Amino acid sequence: MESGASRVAQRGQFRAGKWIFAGALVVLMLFTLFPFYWAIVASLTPDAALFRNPSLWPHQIIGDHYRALFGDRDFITPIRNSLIVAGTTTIFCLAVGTLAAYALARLDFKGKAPIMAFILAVTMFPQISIVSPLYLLLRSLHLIDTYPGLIMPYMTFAMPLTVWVLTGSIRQIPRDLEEAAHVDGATRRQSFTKILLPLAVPSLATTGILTFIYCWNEFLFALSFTLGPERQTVPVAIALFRGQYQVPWGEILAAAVVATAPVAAMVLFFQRRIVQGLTAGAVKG
Amino acid sequence: MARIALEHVDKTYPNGYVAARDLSLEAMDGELLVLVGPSGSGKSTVLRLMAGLERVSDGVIRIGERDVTDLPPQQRDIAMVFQNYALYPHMTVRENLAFGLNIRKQPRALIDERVGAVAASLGLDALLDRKPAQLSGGQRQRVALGRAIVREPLAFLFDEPLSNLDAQLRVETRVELSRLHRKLGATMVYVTHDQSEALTLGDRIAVLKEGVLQQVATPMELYDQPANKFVAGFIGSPAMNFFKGVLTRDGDACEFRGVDLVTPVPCEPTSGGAVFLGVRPQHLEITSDNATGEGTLKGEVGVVEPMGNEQIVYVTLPGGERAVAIAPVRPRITAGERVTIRVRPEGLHLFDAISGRRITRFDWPLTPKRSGH
Amino acid sequence: MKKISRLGNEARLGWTLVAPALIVIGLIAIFPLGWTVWESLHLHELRMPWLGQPFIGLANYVEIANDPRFWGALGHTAFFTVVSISLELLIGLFLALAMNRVFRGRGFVRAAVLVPWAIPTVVAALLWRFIFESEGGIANALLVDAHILRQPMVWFIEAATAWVPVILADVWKTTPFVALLLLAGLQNIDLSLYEAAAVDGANAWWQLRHITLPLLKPAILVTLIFRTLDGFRVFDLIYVLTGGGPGTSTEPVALYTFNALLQNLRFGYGSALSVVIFAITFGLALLYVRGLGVRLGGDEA
Amino acid sequence: MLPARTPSPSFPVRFSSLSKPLLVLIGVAGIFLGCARASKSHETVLTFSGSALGAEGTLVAKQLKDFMRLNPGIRVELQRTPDDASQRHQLYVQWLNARVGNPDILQLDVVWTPEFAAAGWVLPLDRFGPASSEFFPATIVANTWAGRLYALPWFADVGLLYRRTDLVPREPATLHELVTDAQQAMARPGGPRFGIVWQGARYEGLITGFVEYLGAFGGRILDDSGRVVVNQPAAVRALQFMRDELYASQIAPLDVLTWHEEEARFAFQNGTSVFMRNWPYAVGAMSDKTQSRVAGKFAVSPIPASGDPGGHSTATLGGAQLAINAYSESPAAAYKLIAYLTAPQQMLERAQAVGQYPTRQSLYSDPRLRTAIAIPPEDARRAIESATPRPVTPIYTELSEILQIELHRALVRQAEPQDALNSAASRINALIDRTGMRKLMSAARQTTDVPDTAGAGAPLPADRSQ
Repeated sequence: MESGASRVAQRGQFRAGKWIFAGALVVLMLFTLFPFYWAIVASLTPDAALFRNPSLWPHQIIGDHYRALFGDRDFITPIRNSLIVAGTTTIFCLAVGTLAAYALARLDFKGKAPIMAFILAVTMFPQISIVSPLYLLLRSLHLIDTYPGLIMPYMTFAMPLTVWVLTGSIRQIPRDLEEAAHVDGATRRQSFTKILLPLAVPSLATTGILTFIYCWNEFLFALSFTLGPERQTVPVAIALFRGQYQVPWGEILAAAVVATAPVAAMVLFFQRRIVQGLTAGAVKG
Repeated sequence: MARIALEHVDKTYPNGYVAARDLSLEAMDGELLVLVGPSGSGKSTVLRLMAGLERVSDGVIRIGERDVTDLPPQQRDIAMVFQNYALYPHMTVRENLAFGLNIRKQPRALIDERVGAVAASLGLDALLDRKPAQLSGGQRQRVALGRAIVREPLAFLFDEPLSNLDAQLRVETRVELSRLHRKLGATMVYVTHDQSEALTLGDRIAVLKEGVLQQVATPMELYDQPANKFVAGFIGSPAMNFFKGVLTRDGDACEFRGVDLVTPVPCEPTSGGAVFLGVRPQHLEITSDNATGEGTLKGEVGVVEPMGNEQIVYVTLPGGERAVAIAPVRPRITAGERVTIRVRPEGLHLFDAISGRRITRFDWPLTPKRSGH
Repeated sequence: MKKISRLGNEARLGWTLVAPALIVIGLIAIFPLGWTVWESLHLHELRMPWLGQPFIGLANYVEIANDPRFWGALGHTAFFTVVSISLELLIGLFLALAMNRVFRGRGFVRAAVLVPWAIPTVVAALLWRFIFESEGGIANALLVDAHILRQPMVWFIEAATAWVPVILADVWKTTPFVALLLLAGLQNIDLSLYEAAAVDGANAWWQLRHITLPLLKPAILVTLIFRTLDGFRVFDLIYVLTGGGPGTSTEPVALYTFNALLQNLRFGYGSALSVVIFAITFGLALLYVRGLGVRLGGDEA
Repeated sequence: MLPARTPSPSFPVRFSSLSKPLLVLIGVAGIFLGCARASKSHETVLTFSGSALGAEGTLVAKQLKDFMRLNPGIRVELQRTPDDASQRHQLYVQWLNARVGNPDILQLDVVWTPEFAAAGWVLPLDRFGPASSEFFPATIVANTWAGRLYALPWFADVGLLYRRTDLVPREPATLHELVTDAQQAMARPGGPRFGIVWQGARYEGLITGFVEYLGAFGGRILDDSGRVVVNQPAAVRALQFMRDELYASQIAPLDVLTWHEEEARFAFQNGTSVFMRNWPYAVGAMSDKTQSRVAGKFAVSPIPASGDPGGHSTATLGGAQLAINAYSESPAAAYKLIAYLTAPQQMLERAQAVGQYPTRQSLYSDPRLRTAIAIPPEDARRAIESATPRPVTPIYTELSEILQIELHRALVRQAEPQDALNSAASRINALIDRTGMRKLMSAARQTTDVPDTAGAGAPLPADRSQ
């Protein structure tokens, strides 16, 4: 990653435009970070001040919105729901997806290419196209507004995503390690469990993070297949804060900050891995 | 220890690429057989077929007397050293060494003993608790070797094990391998693209080209009696010179006539027609006298590579062809100099221009025990 | 590279391992798709049990063809897709070029741009909605302070101004993803090309035009595919930001379909809309793959 | 808060068709579902669903407890449902479509009753002999479909005109007067920025406001025979008037086109508006001096008529109704609970606890009500009596969606009022055709003993839902 490309480019002729470049980058960074800053500031500002005279600097800081969020709003419930749904989906997809990815990356059989094409095609699926039958299906199974009723639909995008990304990253693990294990006497199962799996742990983690983020952020299915606060996920809960009468911006922003914090932390922490995971499967020049 | 034999083995990939064609080859018990060939010759595939990492399309593979054609690698009881060592990065050296024994559920004590012994013999004692990432290239190489040895397999397979080492280490390891082979008396099959490595290491050498075995022979035999033009050109460095020409017969005397060269050659009953005359650089003598006549060539020196104890001289012939000769350090030859080259009669090889097959045989009576097609 | 297993049962093992994933995908993605098509041929109004569920052939599709709200929604979707993707590609390319260089704080930039991508779209939409609120919105305050606006404006009651926060939010959220895909493409470019060009005296612009962009074309096209398909699926963002308003002038097809399905519970008609969206998406994907000759990675087997 | 219970009644059934891995998955996830309801066999268990937040939640819990004490054989469980009306609606439709017997008692918005009744999802209450005559007639009309009563009104909501008494001492007699009053107040030095604020976002609230203007100009959405008349001149004048408030007289800020109830309240209570159209709930919040700058400086009155001939003062009716799930296993016990909750004592208690207006006429002469609700009971009574339901039709939700869009288009000046209403009319007609509504409604009229209520012209209820 730390390629010398940069050095070349830098040494090269960009010098003249260097300041323009830096300026543009700073503007972009401001553009990127400002909404977060503003959300944090606003979530700590009393409602009354918020609507009278918006100011970039916080004048009076209160924690009321956060207290209300976890008190009256019971924001813990959607967080718990999101964790359960996203967590279960991720774990299940990893379990099933690892097997599939192993087969697609390592085994040689007819139909592999069509399967990969099929999986890629499914990732391009418009979710809305299957909302109606999923709804009817879940309803007939009495799964509307239940955890399985969300986990199942989540598979539609999480499973192809997992398989696709994992296949890409398993392909990058040198094959001769498993071959060496075979020659050393390991069966396929042993080479899988003792060699490939330990080596694939970082890839699994990356894929897991990606899948989790996608599930955590999912909205359409969660909106369509949950009905009440008991099973709503974080995005749905936030979107529907706009209650009977009011738009409680303070609480909405507090919720936004709370919902953003874990993914932001994950992203900052695993930035490099996420980038690799995102681009590994996606682009091959 | 056991022999490894391929009997009429074919290997064709689904995309149509043929890696082995009707290949019969045997590494005899205790022998170090080197498979050599340019890239794409199928030599690595042959090794992987032996290991069981690839399946044959047709034919039979035996290890010892056992037919292993359909056995997966883990049931063949052979060991393999990979080009980039394939050390398990998540395991320590000790665990790497013990892996094969653990898999076979050997008793703890036995494992410890054997790992200890092998580590000692390869000088790995101090490194046992390191991970592969903490080792130098040479150390990794030795761990890979140790991992093969520790299992006491029926045979060893080496897939270009020295190609990732620097020149000096490569020579040292080569010697080490030779010593190891003698000590273990094990059957070894060794793949390399480097003919000099092949010549120095192999009891016998098998030359492959495009999936077809060209010749199997001892190093000397291969060098002196290459079975065809390909082998002749591949073995030996710098490579053999070839001159295109016609072989004519005049009674008992035969004569080669090329563009610039006319020289008498020993006759063969069947010989005649278009041929290549092959001469190793060692057998071209550079003189600055103006000798003419049979066995001489005129040319202009292009490049001279001084090698210390000798010099390699690239000569451009009038027809634009080039010849390479090895000359003693003295006298100094300089680029642009016009020279005469003399062909030494004892170093002549003749190959059929169409089939490339060797068509002359010289006085020394070496008959290949086995040879390719 | 091929691999062996015993007696050719590698194929069986392969299918066995892939089967669970395929079954899951098939059962919850493909089978429902078929069901959608079936539903779309029926009159099925969940709210009106008295109508029954008669088979009505293509009547729903005829209704779509004559439904100005659908055509409007299609237009909005196309508009949104084209505008936002153009901006994202431009800014994304800049960011990718930037992140491909060495400068102090590069790690920070990379992490920072990734955060918008990772947060829920709903949250992004709410942040921008809040910024553009007419009362108390910071955008109005800043624009008035900078004398760009004479007085605070109500962004969400005119189609033209309502698009501003929508597009901004999408650009804000998705450009990082675009930049990452392009960055991956950039890093595949052999550096010696630049070195050679630099030695030959080519300036930065020339390098960009004649080396970077041509070699980046595959990555750009792949990005284009992903983003176009995303654009046609846009839902969360607009649902939260404008709800499709004012009137229905920012309503995309997915939102219209959602309304038909889950607000009005018109399953027949909504399913027909779903099928149409699917067909359009699929057609676009095919068009890209065939017409532009894009090769998607991963099928090296 | 309240005991959570999964709304999915019987989850692990009918799986034979699913694949094994899916089963495993569902099984794993099913663990999270938990909590099967264990009911003791000798008691009847009822599930009550309704608003359960804040003070209202406390009150409901108390009243249910009281009920159980009085009826030892019945246990009532409270099921939380979404606050958002359209969400709650969707939830109910899903349950009822699936013929789920829980919850036994449904809290319906006033506009849902015909839909649920026509679909056969709620039980007619006539067999229990409800005392319909004790309730305000409008609230009964709104809950009647095909001549039968399907729900009992629990509490009433009406649209009110809030006025700054310090700026406009006398309530305006007509809408034109209102405009003048507003302009004069705005013109004063330091006067408020806005003349009037209302709910103009594209949601149900827009319809409730429109219905009031419509009545004020003598227009209707559907006439008595169920014909669409929303594009007739009176309606166009009403819509034009709303638009003029924004662009001509400019007494209403454009912001209202994105506003719901609370934004309007914030504006009014911050002192930035002379008038406000809102529900009674706002009285309480705005009387709090610590939050409100207008505490003690405002009054409410019915929304005035336009002053044009044929127009009359109109308030949109809203509020909650209680109905019995048609699939309930214990309808009799359920009715008992409904009767209890809508009894005078409980209504009064409700008024005292959360300030919601009783639907029983007699309570308005009860002195205790005077201290319970924020405005004089006579005023409240006057407003409720002038209240009209929104169209009483099973297709109300979709009708409303069409109107919301077209009204909003006219108000943001994407379309002229006449064109927007023509478009609305033709789409509503198409809707009526598509849904076989004409047949259904004429059948409904034939069986109606009270003639011509089903069509519901001007009047129609609102609830404060979105």
